[in-house]
Amino acid sequence: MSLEAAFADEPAFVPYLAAGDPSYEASIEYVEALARGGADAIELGLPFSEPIAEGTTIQEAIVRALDAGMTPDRYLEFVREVDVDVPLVCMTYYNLIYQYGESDGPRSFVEAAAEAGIEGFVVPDLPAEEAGPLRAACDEFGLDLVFIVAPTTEGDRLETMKEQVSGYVYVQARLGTTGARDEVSDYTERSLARIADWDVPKAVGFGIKTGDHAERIVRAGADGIIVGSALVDIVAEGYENGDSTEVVADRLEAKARELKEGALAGAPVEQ
Amino acid sequence: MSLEAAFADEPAFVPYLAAGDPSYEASIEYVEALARGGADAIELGLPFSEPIAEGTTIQEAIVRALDAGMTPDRYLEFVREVDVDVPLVCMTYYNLIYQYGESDGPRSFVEAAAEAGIEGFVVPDLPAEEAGPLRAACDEFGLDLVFIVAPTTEGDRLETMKEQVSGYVYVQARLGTTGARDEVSDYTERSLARIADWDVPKAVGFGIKTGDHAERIVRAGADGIIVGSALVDIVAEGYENGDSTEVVADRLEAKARELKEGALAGAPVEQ
Amino acid sequence: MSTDSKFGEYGGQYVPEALMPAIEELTDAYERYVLDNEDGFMDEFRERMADFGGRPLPLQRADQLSQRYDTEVYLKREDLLHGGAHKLNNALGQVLLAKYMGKERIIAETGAGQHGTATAMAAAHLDMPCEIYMGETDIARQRPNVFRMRTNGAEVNPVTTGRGTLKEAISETMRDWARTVENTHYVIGSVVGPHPFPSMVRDFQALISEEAREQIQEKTSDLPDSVLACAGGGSNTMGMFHNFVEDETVDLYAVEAGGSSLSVDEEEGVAPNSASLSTGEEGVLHGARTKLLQDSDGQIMESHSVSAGLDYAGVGPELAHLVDEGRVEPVNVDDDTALEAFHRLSQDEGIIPALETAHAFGYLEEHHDGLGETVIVNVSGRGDKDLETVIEETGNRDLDNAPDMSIFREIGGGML
Amino acid sequence: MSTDSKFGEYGGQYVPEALMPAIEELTDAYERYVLDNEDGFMDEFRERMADFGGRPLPLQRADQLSQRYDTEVYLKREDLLHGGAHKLNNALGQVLLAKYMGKERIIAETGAGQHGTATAMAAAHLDMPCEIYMGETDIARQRPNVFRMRTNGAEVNPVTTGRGTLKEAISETMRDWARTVENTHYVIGSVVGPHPFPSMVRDFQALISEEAREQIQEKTSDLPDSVLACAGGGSNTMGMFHNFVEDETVDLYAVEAGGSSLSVDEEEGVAPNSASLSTGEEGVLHGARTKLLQDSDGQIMESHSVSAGLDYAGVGPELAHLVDEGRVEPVNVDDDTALEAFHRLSQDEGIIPALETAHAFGYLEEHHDGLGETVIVNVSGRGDKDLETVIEETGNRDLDNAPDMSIFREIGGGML
Ligand SMILES: Cc1ncc(COP(=O)(O)O)c(C=O)c1O
Ligand SMILES: Cc1ncc(COP(=O)(O)O)c(C=O)c1O
Repeated sequence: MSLEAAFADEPAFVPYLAAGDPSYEASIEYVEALARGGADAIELGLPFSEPIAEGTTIQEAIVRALDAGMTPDRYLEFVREVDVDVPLVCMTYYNLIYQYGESDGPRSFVEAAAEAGIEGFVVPDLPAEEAGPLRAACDEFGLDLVFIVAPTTEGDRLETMKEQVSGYVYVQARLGTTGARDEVSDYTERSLARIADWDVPKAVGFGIKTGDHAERIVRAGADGIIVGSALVDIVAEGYENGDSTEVVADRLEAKARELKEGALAGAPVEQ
Repeated sequence: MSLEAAFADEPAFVPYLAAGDPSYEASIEYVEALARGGADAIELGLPFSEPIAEGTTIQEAIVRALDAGMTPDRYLEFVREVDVDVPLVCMTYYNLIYQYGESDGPRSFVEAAAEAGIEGFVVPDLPAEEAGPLRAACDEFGLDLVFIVAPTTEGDRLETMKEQVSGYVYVQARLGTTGARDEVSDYTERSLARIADWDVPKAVGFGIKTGDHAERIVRAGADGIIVGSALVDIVAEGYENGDSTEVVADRLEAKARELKEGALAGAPVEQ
Repeated sequence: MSTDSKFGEYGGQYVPEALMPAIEELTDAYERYVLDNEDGFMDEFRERMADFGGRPLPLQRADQLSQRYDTEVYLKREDLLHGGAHKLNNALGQVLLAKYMGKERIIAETGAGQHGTATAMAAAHLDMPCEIYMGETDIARQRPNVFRMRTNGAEVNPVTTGRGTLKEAISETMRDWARTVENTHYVIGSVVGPHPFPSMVRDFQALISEEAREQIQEKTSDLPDSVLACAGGGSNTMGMFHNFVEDETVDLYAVEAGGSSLSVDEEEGVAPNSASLSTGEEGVLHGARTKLLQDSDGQIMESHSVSAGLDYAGVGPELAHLVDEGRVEPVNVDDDTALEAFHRLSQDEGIIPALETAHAFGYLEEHHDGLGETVIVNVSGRGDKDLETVIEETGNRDLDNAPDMSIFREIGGGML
Repeated sequence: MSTDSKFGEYGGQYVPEALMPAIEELTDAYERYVLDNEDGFMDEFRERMADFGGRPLPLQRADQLSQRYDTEVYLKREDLLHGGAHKLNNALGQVLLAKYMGKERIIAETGAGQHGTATAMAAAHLDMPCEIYMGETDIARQRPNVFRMRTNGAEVNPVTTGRGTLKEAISETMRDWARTVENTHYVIGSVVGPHPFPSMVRDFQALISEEAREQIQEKTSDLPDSVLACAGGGSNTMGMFHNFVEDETVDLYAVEAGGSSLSVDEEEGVAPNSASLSTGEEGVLHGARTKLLQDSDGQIMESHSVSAGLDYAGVGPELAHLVDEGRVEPVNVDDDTALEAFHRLSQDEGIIPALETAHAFGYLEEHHDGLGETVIVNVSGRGDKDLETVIEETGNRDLDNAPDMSIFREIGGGML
């Protein structure tokens, strides 16, 4: 299924987890639980040692995954092994993509990712202006390249992104890095208005924590919601309390269901 | 007895102790023991808080005396009380002499010292050039003013001292501050030669420790010897070991005898 | 983004989208105020660097070293700058720029604490609220600098994520900035990060070589044969090199921290050195493409050096480019050589250098024969901050010229 | 001895006979080299103070303080001198003079360690063996400065007699000098001691006011109304005042340490202050007649101040004379006021002053109304050395403007 298709019928729920957090095996279970809970696509983080765009929650997930031995090659193995039938988006930082394989440049990794079953990329430290080589590799191997639109993105920069984006656009609902917040920002509507004419689905992320948030975001016009920290919190808590993988997986599935249902509840009533 | 008379018949032995070290009472005993041991005059230190001209040994004696409550007034009491029939020379620093009494200047203290029985002064931080007021006060009350001639004192400065000195001249046998040394310096003879024409007795000090030293110094031409640190060492040792005042007094007396006999042995054979 | 943001293939603006507007606003401000001296910005900057910072700083002939090496050795005395290192050139420039931009708040990261103290001083001087992010581990290791920052009225925010060192502090500062770009300026500490930082920091630091180039001509009627500077991020380095880059007869040496060894432990992701120019590979870190210490996957390695200020896995993109062009020679000396050089400069010249700086003098000791007749070494900072480290590290080694500190062990007090 | 050795009734040469030849030799050298610039001595001194020391140093307008007091406040930035205080002006001058005199060895006393570090730096710079006497108690209290001296290659001789503080260290240094006058020069640390020291140290320190007088006229086209400097021994004070003494419209304020109280404990021989100009009486100490803290017998009192560098029972004889003449106003502020001023300057101006220096700013805070329109304050030194003391002393008090350091208590490390 293509990325865009994941948004086709109804508001999409796109969860994020860091692959390998807190261990390779548990993480496989967690990702599968999200799919069971109703994920329409999954952003699967490939941990980088300097995650400058992440909030504390996801940063710590990345440290756990790295400490447990996650590497780009293990990640690809993970992608091949995980048993879900929704598209997987690789979320990582540019240096890992750039360094992979024998020759510098993104092509090797994109090829390997495509082979493993990745459908697209989100690269938070790669602005559209620097994205040429990655866009080309994605085109070559039929992958999507998602960009993040911030509340502050304007003018020429919006244009550059619009030209390059595919799959969906990641709309950052508020200023700051990732991290669950209790309030859904006013920025959402305004942000969506600025990209109303883009012909890709609009997924809104940053700070969505509950089904209620999800509902309000969708009601504000989003085609889907992206949720990271609220899920990573569950993984972290389970890890700290020594809960079993099954218990944590169940919690994730339940949270996923809540969020998906929230998104559905926000969907415009068919007229 | 005048100071000069102390040197008249034979080589004089002039010991030094800090008054009040380590206590008022013990110190009285010690000074008397020195007299019994053959002292011809005694330099009695009035402790000052900043004894810049002293070596470590005498500096520490001064600290002990100050800690035990010695003051200029107590010192004068000490002088009145101590039972010796040799002249006492007050050795102290200028600030104490200067500050004493109601009005600034040395006159008050010289008057009080004369009344108490002091015969003269040695003031190591008062060069002859600054000594005018003290010299005048000493003249007024009939006291002597001793100056120290260093191995490095030369030319005009020697002349200035020669004009002002009375009682005896304190010949510093080597460079440095006070302190007992094992070797008797070669400077002695040269120093004595430089002041051969002075009409006061020449007492040599600094570093004399044994009867043998004393003998050699007198043989080199001295009219007397001044011994401080070697005696203060005995007081310090007794203090540290907790020896009784009597025991320490006996040791001082014995040491005094050794030094006096050494001095006598060095005397030119009557021809 | 204009092509000016790149140095060959290096540089660029690899930052989260949320920061791009801030970066663009800053680029605009950089071009107007710094490059075009709008509103007399650069005049005010220079004036404050004179009155508050103490510039110009001397170029001093090092009498003892000149004799030792039979070479004319000149010292550019950045150790005399207010705060004790070249760091203030940059910190004051950026805080002043923030003021011109109408920002109301300053944030910065710090590792060893030198950049944090310089920023805190500049912010106090210009009456700007200031928060410094610093890893918890670094706070424990660099307490005097923490106290200096607090004393200057800055908040010091302990960063408890990860290993609690510089990397985490940078991430945390970027995170703050991403939340607060509208009223806040992030004062980055070296010629690193996304454009315009590398160019802008270089321009502020270029006062060093602007002065030095004039001074050496006054003193010797000639240009030097070689110029040496230590390189961590590379800000004192670019500051010292900038005005000599066009002088092709002048050899430029960037002296990195060779640490305990140039080899790396891929397994642990640890490089026992910080020699990114000498041994690193191209990659993207903290907003820029540059030379990095990374493993074969592209994960950033932990770097190591006896000198905290050189202990960084990246380096300024312009330096990386100048090295590729053959204009700058990347060299390095190990911890022992740096410590020996620290003691040598202290004893022979009466200047206690920062441990960072000592690396440049270590290279001078080992290679003075090949440096020509006249050499300038940048004394990037003073070593008061390093005394504790030096005593400890000297105690663990068998150095020829280390002073004996053992008697002070017996006399009470905390530092040994 | 010429009448030049006196300032009114103050000054003179009250030293043991063994030192008189050294004092005479020094007087001769002072007259020839310093006063008459024989062999270009003063030219070399000025050149080294520029290249090695970093002179001239700025006269900076203090923007925040000027606003606070509605007064033009200018700072003479001696804190930027190499070593971190005005002390190097004197130390370098004397070590250089020793070299001209053919001496082969330098000795000095130090209390807080500032003069010792300056002397050690100057001696290393001029390649002279150097020994510093320092009381055992002071060694334990001032370890960073001890390490700086050792790092510069100086021997540090612990003095174990008495209470192991400055007084004993001075005595011990004089004792060394009396033994070694022929090849050794004693670098005294302030405008104290026998002639020619007070005049000579003043002349070396007078670079401060030589520059400041020109600078203030450049900046304001006028002379200042008031000049403030802290006073311990009085060397930064005389250095700051000297070139203004003839300018009768300029008021000169010597700010002493009021400590915890101006009253004294005669019984214990302790003055809880160091205000010898304000409260002391005439007497003779360490070779000169001057104003002293002494009991009614003439025994010297232990002085006290939160600032180690002001903690001295005497003061330079020339200052004592200028006070008697009415030319210099002796004032003082207490420990609390000085600590508050320390924090104020750090937070408002981004300059962490020495605690000694902070006293001058304490007076400015309390009396700015009476100081006229333009005031110069001498920033005699930087406060890095004082951080530990300040944290401790601030912790014991309830000051309005002290930064909260408590969170760092929880994060490991030794300094709290
Ligand atoms: C004195 C000194 N020199 C050099 C450096 C290294 O930084 P850069 O390479 O940016 O000059 C530092 C960093 O803290 C420093 O404090
Ligand atoms: C910074 C500073 N200021 C002032 C003083 C006081 O000395 P003086 O009165 O001689 O200037 C000292 C002494 O250590 C000092 O370090």
